[in-house]
Amino acid sequence: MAPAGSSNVKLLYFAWVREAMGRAEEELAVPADVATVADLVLWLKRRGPEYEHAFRRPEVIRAAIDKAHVKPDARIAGAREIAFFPPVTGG
Amino acid sequence: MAPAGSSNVKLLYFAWVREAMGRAEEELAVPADVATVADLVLWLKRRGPEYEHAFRRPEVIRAAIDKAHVKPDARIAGAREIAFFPPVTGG
Amino acid sequence: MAVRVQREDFDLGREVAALTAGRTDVGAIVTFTGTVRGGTGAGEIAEMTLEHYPGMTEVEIERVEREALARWPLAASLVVHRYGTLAPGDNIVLVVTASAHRQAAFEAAEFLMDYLKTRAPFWKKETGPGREGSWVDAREADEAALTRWK
Amino acid sequence: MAVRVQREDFDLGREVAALTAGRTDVGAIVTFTGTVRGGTGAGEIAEMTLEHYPGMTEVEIERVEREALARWPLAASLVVHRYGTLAPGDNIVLVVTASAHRQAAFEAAEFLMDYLKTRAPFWKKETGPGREGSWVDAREADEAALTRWK
Repeated sequence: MAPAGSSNVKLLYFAWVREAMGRAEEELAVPADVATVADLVLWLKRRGPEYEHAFRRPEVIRAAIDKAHVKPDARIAGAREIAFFPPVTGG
Repeated sequence: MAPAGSSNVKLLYFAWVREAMGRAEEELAVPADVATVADLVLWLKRRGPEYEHAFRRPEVIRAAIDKAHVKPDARIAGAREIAFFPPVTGG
Repeated sequence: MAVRVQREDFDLGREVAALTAGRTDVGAIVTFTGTVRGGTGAGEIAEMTLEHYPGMTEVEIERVEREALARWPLAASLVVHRYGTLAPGDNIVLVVTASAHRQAAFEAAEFLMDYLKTRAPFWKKETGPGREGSWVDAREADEAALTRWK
Repeated sequence: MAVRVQREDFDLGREVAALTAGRTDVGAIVTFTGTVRGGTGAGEIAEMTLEHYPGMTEVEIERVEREALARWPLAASLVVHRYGTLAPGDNIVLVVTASAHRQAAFEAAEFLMDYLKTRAPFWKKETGPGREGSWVDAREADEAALTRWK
């Protein structure tokens, strides 16, 4: 159970974001006042050195909420899964 | 041997030009005053009903001299092989 | 760079494999396969016969292929065009272009097809069930497509 | 319309044959195959590893494929994208589009590739002889390519 006023969200990391984090995923209780993807990045950066390292250049990190691309101003309320990754390079 | 003042040219016909002519090729002695492809078409049209039929709409007939596309004003002097055909429809 | 004009069918997978075998400078391979459509209703096609001008066909396609090689950095290219009598669903033409990057491969393949359609001396005659063969008219759209390469 | 994300290789000829078998409404089939380039000099590549976001990958590619079907009259389409560790010359991605006419098939294939490159969640890591793996940077040209479809 998430603490009161927070929600549990599954976070996924890919490519060099994953390498900088040292893990591919985790579940975190995110406070209710963390409203957008940009807010979440700021909140994560304060959690420890691996976060600070992984998110040191937020402008080159992309995000997806529940498997759909989103912009930094996207609201995260209700999100089950939020992914962070570099610009894609497939194809 | 071509008569004096004329040259032997191999003429080739394709697609509906060939069908209208009733033959795929022939060798003709073309008088020296037949200078261009357009002149040749006019000269051919006077040779008989199959020519008149095949060349009744010269604007939709294309020509090649020695296996290269040419315009109606192309000069035919020195040509070994002249082909007449409809606009191409391959590919 | 290769051109083949042939009566026999071609095998897409085998042609591409042969063209790119052992090549590690290629990052993008585009193929175009043209096939005989069956048509519908009064336009139904039983068979299609492709006539061509032996000798000129190869020369014209080679000319177009050289032009493509001059315009785009191609690692390899291939054009195979069939003639003879074909049935709906049969292959007519194959164009393969290989390059380091996709844009060159795509553009060169389109260029080759646009020029093949308007320069290679082939003529199609279609026969339907219960109707005589008729020569396919050239499409104005094919001639118009050339303007983008000027 | 089909999407597959897989570790295994694909066979170009077999995929196209399966997609177009028995179809007589198809006159034009375009394929794009993306392969691993070997690089040269200091950029020489020993292997390339493709990471992806399982679940999102399929959803994103299907979204792009639906968009292509809404824009062009396609008779059939297929996207296959590999993940895992690949060597120079190996296949990465296959796009196949089939239509009655060539312009739709070409444009839809280019559209699919442009969007795959910028939307499908794949990341490439290259390893060279004697150097550590490095993540491939996104190309600005890929993002710029999208503007033509707006």
